Amino acid sequence: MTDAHNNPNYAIGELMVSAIARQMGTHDHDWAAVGAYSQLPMASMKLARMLYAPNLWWLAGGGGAINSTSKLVQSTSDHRVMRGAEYMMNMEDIVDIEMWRFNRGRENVVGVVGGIQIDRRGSCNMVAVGDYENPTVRGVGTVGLAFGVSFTLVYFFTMHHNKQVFVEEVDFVSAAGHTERRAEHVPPACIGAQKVFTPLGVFDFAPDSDKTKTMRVVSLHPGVTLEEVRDKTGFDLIIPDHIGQTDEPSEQELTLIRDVIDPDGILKTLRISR
Amino acid sequence: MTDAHNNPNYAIGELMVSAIARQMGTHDHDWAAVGAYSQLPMASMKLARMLYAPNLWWLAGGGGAINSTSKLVQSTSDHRVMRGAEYMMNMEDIVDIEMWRFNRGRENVVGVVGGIQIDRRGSCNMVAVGDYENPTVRGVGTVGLAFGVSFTLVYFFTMHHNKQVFVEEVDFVSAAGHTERRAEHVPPACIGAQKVFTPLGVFDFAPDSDKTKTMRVVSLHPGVTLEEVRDKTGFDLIIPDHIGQTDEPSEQELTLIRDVIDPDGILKTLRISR
Amino acid sequence: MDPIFLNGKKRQSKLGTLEDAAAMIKDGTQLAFGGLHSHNGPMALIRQIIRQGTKDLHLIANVSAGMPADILIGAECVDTVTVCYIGMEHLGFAPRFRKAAEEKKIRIIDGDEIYYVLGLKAGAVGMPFVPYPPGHEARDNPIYEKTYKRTIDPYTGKEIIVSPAIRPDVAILHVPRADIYGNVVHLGSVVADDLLAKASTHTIVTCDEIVTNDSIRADPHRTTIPGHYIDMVVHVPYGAHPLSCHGIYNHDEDHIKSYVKADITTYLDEYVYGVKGHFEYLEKFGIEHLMGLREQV
Amino acid sequence: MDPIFLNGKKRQSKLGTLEDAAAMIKDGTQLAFGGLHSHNGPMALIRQIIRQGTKDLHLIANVSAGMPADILIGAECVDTVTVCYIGMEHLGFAPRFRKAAEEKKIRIIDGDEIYYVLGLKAGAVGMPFVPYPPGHEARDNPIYEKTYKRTIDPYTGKEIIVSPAIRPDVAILHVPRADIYGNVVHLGSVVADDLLAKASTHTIVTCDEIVTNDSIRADPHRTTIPGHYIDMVVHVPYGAHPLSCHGIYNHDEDHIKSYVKADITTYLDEYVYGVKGHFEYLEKFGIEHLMGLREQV
Repeated sequence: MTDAHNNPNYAIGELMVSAIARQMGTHDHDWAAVGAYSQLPMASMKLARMLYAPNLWWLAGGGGAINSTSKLVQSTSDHRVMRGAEYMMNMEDIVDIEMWRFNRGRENVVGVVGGIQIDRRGSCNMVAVGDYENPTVRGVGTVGLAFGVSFTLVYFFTMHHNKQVFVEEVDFVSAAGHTERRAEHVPPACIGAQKVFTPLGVFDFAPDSDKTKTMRVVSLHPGVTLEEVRDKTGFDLIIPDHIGQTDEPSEQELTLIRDVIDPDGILKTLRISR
Repeated sequence: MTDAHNNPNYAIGELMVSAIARQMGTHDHDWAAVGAYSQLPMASMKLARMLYAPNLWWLAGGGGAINSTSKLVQSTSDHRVMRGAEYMMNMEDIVDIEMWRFNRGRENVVGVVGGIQIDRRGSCNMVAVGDYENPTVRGVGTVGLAFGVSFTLVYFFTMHHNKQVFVEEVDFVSAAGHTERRAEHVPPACIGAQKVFTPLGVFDFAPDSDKTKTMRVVSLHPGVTLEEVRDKTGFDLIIPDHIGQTDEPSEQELTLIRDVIDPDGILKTLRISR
Repeated sequence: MDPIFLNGKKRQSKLGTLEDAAAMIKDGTQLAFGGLHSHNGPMALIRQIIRQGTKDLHLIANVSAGMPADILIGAECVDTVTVCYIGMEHLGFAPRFRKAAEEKKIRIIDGDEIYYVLGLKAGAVGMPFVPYPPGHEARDNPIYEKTYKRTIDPYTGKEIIVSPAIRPDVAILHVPRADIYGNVVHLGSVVADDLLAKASTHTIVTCDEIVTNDSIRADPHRTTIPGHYIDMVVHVPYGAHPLSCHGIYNHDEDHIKSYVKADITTYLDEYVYGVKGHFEYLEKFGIEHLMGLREQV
Repeated sequence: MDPIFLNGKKRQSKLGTLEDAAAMIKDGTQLAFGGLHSHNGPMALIRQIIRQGTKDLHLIANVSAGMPADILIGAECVDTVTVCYIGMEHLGFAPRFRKAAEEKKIRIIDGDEIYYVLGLKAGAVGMPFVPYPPGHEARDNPIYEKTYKRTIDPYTGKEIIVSPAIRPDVAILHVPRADIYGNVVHLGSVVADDLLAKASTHTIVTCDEIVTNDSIRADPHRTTIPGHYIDMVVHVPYGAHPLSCHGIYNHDEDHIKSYVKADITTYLDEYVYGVKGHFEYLEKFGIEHLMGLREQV
């Protein structure tokens, strides 16, 4: 078994891009949004449109470019991202989608976003670690994460997998996971957190009561053990009978990533850690 | 005394354009909106910018052109109006101004609009003559006249001056004049109906109580008598001690109107009647 | 410039026919249409909607509606109409709307530009209603029209007027240009076409010209509606006639005048029921006449 | 193409200097700024605001604010900040914001993109507040942040969340192009710059390039903000540096990295207080470096 983190054939970021792109293959004809600091999902969207979901519509964050075909740059709001885009959204356009697409019932609206703190229920915190009035870490703010109660599905990706990121319960709910509060208030057409892509594996959410769900292991990346995942996660994951191994990126995927999507090699510079 | 309606030197429409343009001279640096079916005020705006108010910003109706420099056409929403414009508003842009500019306190926001029925207090009706549920005439609808409670000032122009247009009290208040209801509800920064330009003369509104105003004669067009105005108005006008004669259009104004603003002679085809 | 599509997958065209589009509009549909006055109305599609015998529409007339609303009402397709303005601009009243209203054959919701535009904005963004600033109590729409309500502004404690969010079932637009994926380029006024696409569950565009996706990507700032809002694109040259298509041809003022004066049954027999499709309709006018409308002197 | 102005009257230019512009921002002003992340921030004007010693600002940070918010907080100009996001994107936390927040030296209003964008929309159009659809009860912003309120949706009878209209005293924007009358052309992202101009009592634009009014009139569809919203235009080449000006130059990532790591007092002494004006600031970087930022490979 190869260790994705030390594999001579591909970088861990390339494996994650492949995994997210294949997931996007289930969203042909859907609409997906990527936030800032999102080189991994940006590359995934480009790869998905080439191979798995040619009818996917996607937004590169606050910069507003729809269906960008530019090469990868650091920032989703860099003006180079607008090259070859089909439309430039302003913030009103973005919030129009952020707020109520769950009511339209035509296509799924999907977010692929990072999180500073993610808990067992898939709630996400961007505001404060510790007491809200006296935080030990003041976070950046809730940004666009309100879409957690309006988008059809939310996928998380993280650049690190440790107990600082994956906590029992977030201190501030920027995006609502599969909590009782969600069950009480959020329209069911808005399904919420669907999967989490980390440097160690892929996870989803399974019911642990009538109204709530807990994060569950789906597959581990090559070379990763279940023990390591448990050690680095701040809560008890649901462990299913069968745990797969995340598929490695194909030659075709790697060629497209390196030659077309990311010729400057930005993915290889990302500080992704276990 | 010449009769403007039979004056060999200019058409009555040209006189009205001149009068409205000179009025706009008091609105340099202000913002003015013109509705549909508005050839007279469109020509006036163009003339005003050349002669009296070079810093006036104006909107040609729902078509959205700001500061158009095209020649006069029939419709404010004709695409030919966008030639030489500085910006193209969509309806959201227009309603943004329509609804609350009275709160900004920077410049006056002015509407120059027609009316199917206008009453002594300057209320205007575009919806229904007679009982609302069983109208004798169903009008076109309130359109943008809600700005009567948000714009700083409203100027009316009419193509006819008769008792069908000028009534004691409108049957439906599309735009609120100087009524007790206005005094009770509308912020004072929104002053409301300011003047009325008709084929017979120019009128303003003078207080007739603590809270209300009534239409008052300012000037009569050349050849028009006070008796004729009274006969053709469905309520008692306030008659001041001094009534002026509306200034005739100057040679410079007529040259600009005929050679630059309206080379196709649309103003001369308007069916303006006393 | 669109990426290479591999694995045998292809991006799918949204092209359809006028018949396909009209079939999306069922009896009872809440139907909105774009443009304003004699400009940019989806007239060819409206004629097809009449031709297929659609009934009981709740028509959400555009901000200044003329012939599109009048002909649908005249053809007895309409049960309810949300009105800002229905008239013929400098050509006077819209005769079939006026008649149907005075004879109480249609139900009227008396809105205005705020009711319509901010209602659509609320519909687009998911706000449940539109709260009004003080002042609108002084006019009659919020008094007579029963879909306005009242609630409390919790920042002042005062009662305020509100109007409902508007979420049409289907919006139909005629635009100058679109690509086969639904990306739209207006050459003249956008009016509320962009907002209609956002607020409506389904949106159909008919267009005068189909352009390449490359031309869209060459200047994304000129795209006025992104294709993800568009369900179907129908290529219909002169699809707005006798209205204008901004940037391509002027409105046919003489024909609109003759429509206003015509007996509506005779008019529909000749121009709607009496022709099999859009090009047969255009043949009634001839190429010289239609090309003449492009003169923008 | 602008009409001939006769009678000796002339259309007045709105051009001013950075000093004129900064003087419009008094102590205690509710100040909003445009752009997002490391893009299109009015940095030269912000440096002048710091240089003039402005205090007690209520900063309404843009939808994803980085250095513009961080440096104003670091220079102790800010009393209160409305936050969607303040951070340095892939470069981590915004250190002076984080420190001031953790030490409780600033008051924070914890909004998000909806609170900010629809708050500005309400401010622009005069709606007294923003009504929310169901669902937002499940997250914490409307619980912890006390400027959210509740009211009744009269169409359902149910209690809903609302947030306030936002009406900044002054908005400051850096844009690629403007004419002397304030008409703005963005070459890249508009973000919420257009909305800020509508919602704010006063708006100042700094721009990299002054263009002729003729070029504005040649293509009015490309105008992104009409000049009637703009109080003053300041011509400031590289006025966004070290941020990007979309369509003209990239952000100066190395300098922004060094800003994040720097001692803030030393940084301000060198780049703000230690230079007399904007061109002296630019001289610190040199022409070769600045021209290099224009490379858009």
